[in-house]
Amino acid sequence: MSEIFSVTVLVGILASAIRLATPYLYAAIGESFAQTSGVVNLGVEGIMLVGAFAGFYVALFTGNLWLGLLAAVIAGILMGLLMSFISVTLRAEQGISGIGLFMFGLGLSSLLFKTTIGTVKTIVGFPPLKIPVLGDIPIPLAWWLLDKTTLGLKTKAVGQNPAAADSLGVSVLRNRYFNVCLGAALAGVAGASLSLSLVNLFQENLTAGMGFIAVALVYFGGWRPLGILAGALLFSTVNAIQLWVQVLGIGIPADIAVMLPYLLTIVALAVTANRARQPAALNKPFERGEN
Amino acid sequence: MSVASADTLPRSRRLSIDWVNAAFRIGLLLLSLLFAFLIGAVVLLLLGANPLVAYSTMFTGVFGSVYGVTQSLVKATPLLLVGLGICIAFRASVINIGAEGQLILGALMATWFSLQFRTWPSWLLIPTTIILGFLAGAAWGFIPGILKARLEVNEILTTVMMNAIALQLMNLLLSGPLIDPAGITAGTYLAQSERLPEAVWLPRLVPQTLLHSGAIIAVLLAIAVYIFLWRTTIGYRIRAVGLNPDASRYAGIKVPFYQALSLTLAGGFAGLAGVVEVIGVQHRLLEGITSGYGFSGIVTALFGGLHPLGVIPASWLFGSLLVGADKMQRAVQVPSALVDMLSGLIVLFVIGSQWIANRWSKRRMAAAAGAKR
Amino acid sequence: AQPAAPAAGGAAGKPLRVAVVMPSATTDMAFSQSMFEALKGVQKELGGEKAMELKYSENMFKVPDAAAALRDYASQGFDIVIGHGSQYGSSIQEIAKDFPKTTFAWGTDVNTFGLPNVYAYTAAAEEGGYVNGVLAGKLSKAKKIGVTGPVEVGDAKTYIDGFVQGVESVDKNIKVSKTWTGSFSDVALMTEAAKTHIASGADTLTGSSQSVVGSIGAAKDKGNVLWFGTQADQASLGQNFVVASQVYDWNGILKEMIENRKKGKLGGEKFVLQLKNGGLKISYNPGYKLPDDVKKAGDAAIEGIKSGSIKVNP
Amino acid sequence: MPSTPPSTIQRRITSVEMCDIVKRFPGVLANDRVCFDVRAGEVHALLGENGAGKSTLMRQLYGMYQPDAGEILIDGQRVEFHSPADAIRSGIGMIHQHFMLVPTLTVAENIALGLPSSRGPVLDLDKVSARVQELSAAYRLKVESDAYVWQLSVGEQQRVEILKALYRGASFIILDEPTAVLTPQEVDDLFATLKHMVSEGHGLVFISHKLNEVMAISDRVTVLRDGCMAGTIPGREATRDILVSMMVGREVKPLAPQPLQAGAARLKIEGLRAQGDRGTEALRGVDIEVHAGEIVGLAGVSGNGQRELAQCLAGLRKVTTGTITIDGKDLTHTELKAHIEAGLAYVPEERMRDGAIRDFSVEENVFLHDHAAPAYTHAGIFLDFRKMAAHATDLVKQFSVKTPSLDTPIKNLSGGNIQKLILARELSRKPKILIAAQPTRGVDIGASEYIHQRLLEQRATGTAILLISEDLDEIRSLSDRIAVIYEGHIIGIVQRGEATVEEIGLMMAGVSATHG
Ligand SMILES: Nc1ncnc2c1ncn2[C@@H]1O[C@H](COP(=O)(O)OP(=O)(O)OP(=O)(O)O)[C@@H](O)[C@H]1O
Ligand SMILES: Nc1ncnc2c1ncn2[C@@H]1O[C@H](COP(=O)(O)OP(=O)(O)OP(=O)(O)O)[C@@H](O)[C@H]1O
Ligand SMILES: [Mg+2]
Ligand SMILES: [Mg+2]
Repeated sequence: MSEIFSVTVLVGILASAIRLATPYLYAAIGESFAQTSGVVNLGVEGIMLVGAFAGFYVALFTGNLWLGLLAAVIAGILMGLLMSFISVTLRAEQGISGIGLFMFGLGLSSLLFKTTIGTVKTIVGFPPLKIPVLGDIPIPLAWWLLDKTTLGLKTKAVGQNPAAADSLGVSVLRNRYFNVCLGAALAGVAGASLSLSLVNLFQENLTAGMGFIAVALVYFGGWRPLGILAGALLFSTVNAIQLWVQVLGIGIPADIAVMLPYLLTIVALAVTANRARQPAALNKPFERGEN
Repeated sequence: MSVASADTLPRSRRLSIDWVNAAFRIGLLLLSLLFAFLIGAVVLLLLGANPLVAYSTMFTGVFGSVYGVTQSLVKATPLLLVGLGICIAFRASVINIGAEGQLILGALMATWFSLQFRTWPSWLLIPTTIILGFLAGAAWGFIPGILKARLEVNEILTTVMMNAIALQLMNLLLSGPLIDPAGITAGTYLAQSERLPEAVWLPRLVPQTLLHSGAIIAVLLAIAVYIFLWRTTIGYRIRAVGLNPDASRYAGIKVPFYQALSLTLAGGFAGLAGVVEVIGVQHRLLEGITSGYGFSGIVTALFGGLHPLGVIPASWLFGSLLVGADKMQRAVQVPSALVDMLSGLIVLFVIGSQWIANRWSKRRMAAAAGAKR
Repeated sequence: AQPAAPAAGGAAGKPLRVAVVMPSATTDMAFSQSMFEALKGVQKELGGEKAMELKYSENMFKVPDAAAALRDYASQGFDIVIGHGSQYGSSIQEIAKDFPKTTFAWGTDVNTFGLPNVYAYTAAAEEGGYVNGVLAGKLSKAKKIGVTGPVEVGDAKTYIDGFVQGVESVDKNIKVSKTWTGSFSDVALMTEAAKTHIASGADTLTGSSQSVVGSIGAAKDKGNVLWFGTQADQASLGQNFVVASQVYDWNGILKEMIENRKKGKLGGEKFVLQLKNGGLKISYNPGYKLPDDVKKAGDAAIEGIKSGSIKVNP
Repeated sequence: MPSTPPSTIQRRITSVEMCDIVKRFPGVLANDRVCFDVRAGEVHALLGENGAGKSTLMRQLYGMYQPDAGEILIDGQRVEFHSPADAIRSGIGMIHQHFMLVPTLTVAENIALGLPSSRGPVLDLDKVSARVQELSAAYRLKVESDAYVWQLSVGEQQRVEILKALYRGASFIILDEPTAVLTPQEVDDLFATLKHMVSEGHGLVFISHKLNEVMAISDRVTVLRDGCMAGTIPGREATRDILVSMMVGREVKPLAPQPLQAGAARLKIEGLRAQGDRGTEALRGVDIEVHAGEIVGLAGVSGNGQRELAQCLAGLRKVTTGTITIDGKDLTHTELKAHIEAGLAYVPEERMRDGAIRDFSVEENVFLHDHAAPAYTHAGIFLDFRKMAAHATDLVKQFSVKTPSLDTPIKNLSGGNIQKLILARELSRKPKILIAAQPTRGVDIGASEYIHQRLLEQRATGTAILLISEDLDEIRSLSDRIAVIYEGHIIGIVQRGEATVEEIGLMMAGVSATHG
């Protein structure tokens, strides 16, 4: 048991946690933008898959990782446009649009993978910690965007009281399009962080549910970048610890160890009692004169 | 606006159907399906398959045989059950993403219990198993419910996490306590339980098909949920809480209690879906038992307008779509991913078209208002 | 259902019609892919599409859908219908009764339900696991070996149990630690599990399921870590560090079924892929220079298992 | 008047005309060929009963809705506004009936929302605050620009709304019922500001249900009735009777309350203390008694503890110390349910938020409390629709609630009718004690009169009524005794007719009265 407190292990846990957190972090920060503007996008998983595939495909055939990353961003934005069109322009129920988007993304990425690459191939990806992780990444940027810019102000207003924003001439539609697409672009990056850095390959359903966890982490983080960072790190640190617990053979059944990150995330939220209120207009399509 | 005359305040609870509106809506629905299928046709052509063959087998696959029809009902059953739970939760303004996990719990309970009490006669074993499965799912829904009620922990977070926990719980039980002893003897260690005693199998409705009496139970429950939500005091409170928690609180309704209750009930219905999958279709617990019904059930509920009676046709439609799409895949041998993609597109287009329909009927009413003066 | 029009008549009259239903994708680098490729191989041997029609349904992890597919193929008049997933057993048992003239095969399991038209097949994954274990035990300098798997069931379990026995036969002091990720598809977590083993000092890894491609990637990143594969030949994923793979070769049993059917025997038999009957093969990676003495130990283990002098418990 | 401030007008408009405007909503013709015009330097009042179409007309001028027919001319030029952005650009501002503020943002952020920043994409809130300070000094609109909007009283929120329009350089400003939520003092302040704006060349549209205000400030008055024009008259010709007959088409009699026949004390509040939402102490020792058959008016500037007091009485807020007794029964620490059972009824201040469920039908809203009562259920489980419908029809008839049907969602009713229905619901429960908070806020004159009548009738049956209102006229005409609340305690209680408006106004500002 004491083995777990050795330096190797602690360093290992830290490195693992940061690696594991990366996709969650990008996806959840992206989702928090969409949600701050009032749109729940449950399709993050689908966007991540399409992003992961697009990034991998381009990187594989051009040999250029940066082009791959760009492709992932573009693919993400295209998916974001689809989501915005359905849920913002056509004001469809957001939960269902998101699940539709997830199914579409899952199908599209698998279909393209089958018809273009066809089998598991690997590439040499970004070194895991070189892909901008903690320093020059989304957290400070997201914080700055939300709290220091006119765009962030509009976004918060549109998510809290779209009628008020609208009455001041802010285009609710445009703002939501922008934030959903920004979120989707980040989900694309999250997908690419898997296929271009962490696992360096693409496979059907590569994300295996990460997109949904990312959405949950937004609630954990109370729509604040730092809260999301805390949530993603907590989740992935516990995950890293449970892997070490298994490797070191500390007698906990594997299935229980695997449950721990999920369990502790719930417990942490219950205990720390983060009572952040969700954006008041979350999941409410806006129509002038209706609200 | 006219003042209603004193003793004849009109009541429209009597069913009055606006046929033009209905026709427009159905037309729009078909149009959006057509649109999705057109995109599918392009993809099929790109894959070198004949879209006409594909779609005609899709259609005949569902409607051309008893087997196709029953198969879509088999798929509709768990969708309907999950959808009913989702209806209750959404009516209380609670978002339940946790049907997958709740379904697993129902299935686990049904498996454990019916194996444990395999000697019981059918008339006793089946109802007890169903009730216990419901309770197990309900317990899984109760946890996020009580966390929301007592500690204001967001239910989306908890239900997503509880899905993962339920899955691991099933893994744990299937690799140990519930594993099929035959698999151990044979050295295969398959992730499945022993076959359940025949006493617990739900009777089949049509021989040589998988259609089982769970389908009837589900439809009856849909009617019961409708009555529950619109005709009982508890249902009234659930809807009040969902529409305006503040006013409900001012009226003395315990808002957290009803939110927790609705999540618990939602869990129970998802648990039932797990039960019928186990005792109606599989006759044993297998990994992958949820078949993603926990998610497609949400879509089904929303397609059904979050109305228990609406979910009946919605689940049948959705079930047919899934069966037809598989059939198509077999006929033209395209990757199954195409089916996922197509279903996603259909969901997106159908849900997107609803707003157009709503706006159209509003315009029509407004125009009618103008004509009245 | 309408029976599909039979393919244009070949030289030998009607072609043999075979359909397979698989739980994962035909490109999973593991269980489904091994069967699909074997079927295509047999098709080629028999003379291409004119001699054998092959239809497949993949990603059928939902059992009711698989059941529908199996029944559909049977009612379309396919000669051999394969349910390539242990979860399809109940469905096969029911459907086979309704189509007594059709040959059904399913696996991995050993139960034919006493039906004359059902074959069952399984793989003694522990045998190849043992051989891989012997090789790994000899090659691990750090005397630390890491195993990554999805869930401790099925051939993921039996392979790894065999592997551990193989390692122990070489040196009881070698530490084999196992991690289970709880998911067949979570590549990222599998990768991280492998990285954790490496960080804890392991220099040799193995694992099972379609998500081990992540573990292989982790080994590749590290550079001096060895990998042992199972189910399919994974040499293509690592030219210089994949030592050997246990390969499931369904070819033999498929051909045997076809032969039997020609002779009028529709089923009622179980097949086990073993080293002895050639169903399991240890495929050494030519790109990895295996020291002679190690190879000898491996071959000795193979021979021992074949002859029965080495007993591996699943 | 302060020294002439720099004019805020960016684009001068001399006239705005709306011609033959038609606007339809599902089931409603909200504006039927309405003509309306405003000139620079005048206050044009818009009057009409609830649902007459005032807000709808103005929202079209502000680009929120597009007219179905008719046109809008600015300085004689035809314009088409597709969104408020277009209207703002043309120099039109609007202060909405329901405030359009984002509670989670600060005052400065609310004001800066949607405006370009001097620093490009980056906010420059300091500059905004500075300019807000200038404006608030010039127009005597005191606000703190760093405060969050949720921390502000309604009066302060109103000032933020006006500042928002001024900050944008609006030349024409529409004020949709700006005084509904203000105290007399605040109304005076607002009028001073408005007069100053007019003198600067602003054109103002003023909507109100309070006729004396309309007569006090308007240069012209236009009256709408049921979506149609009832006419436009010069402000100086407007009298109460003329306006009322234009609006309602009948006479509305002032009230004549019967003398008091008060019985025993029904509601006793002693030394009540409670926390407010922001964690500060909102009630600091409140003592009031309300007797059977008596109306006690609780006057006070909003934010002095009225809301918290009402919530404590209703059992919706925790009491720190002190006692609440109803008919001798201690209900200090019991839950809402016990209060309801003890015979307490409550008309909440925020009727749409706390008093009704927008998407429930009229009938369903009637049964918010009593849906489980044996009289309306089978076995206490199943709702008995026949009895429910009978009761709801009864109430709708008795209180002349205008509704197309019992199944109409309540959100489709006008504010006055919603309020009548809520009052009907509460009174039908035969309460021993009624707490009515702002019962006629935003309600038109006809409906107000009706509601007042009902309250007096209820009093005559022996109910103890605590009337919480910021409308001093209402308080003075209905109450047997008037209690004034200031900073969480009762600063004085006076008998009807014992104190002038000015004296009560002083007490509301915290100056203790000599009366007892
Ligand atoms: N602070 C900012 N940072 C980055 N991009 C911005 C920023 N502000 C605006 N943009 C760009 O402007 C585009 C429009 O977004 P925005 O919400 O500002 O709408 P807008 O054109 O200003 O319309 P409106 O003022 O009516 O809301 C976005 O796509 C975005 O690229
Ligand atoms: N968005 C809308 N959809 C449908 N009907 C509406 C809408 N807005 C207003 N109405 C209806 O139009 C009519 C006019 O409403 P409006 O709000 O203009 O009245 P008002 O004169 O401002 O009343 P009040 O004095 O209560 O504010 C009412 O019958 C109202 O129910
Ligand atoms: Mg109005
Ligand atoms: Mg702008």
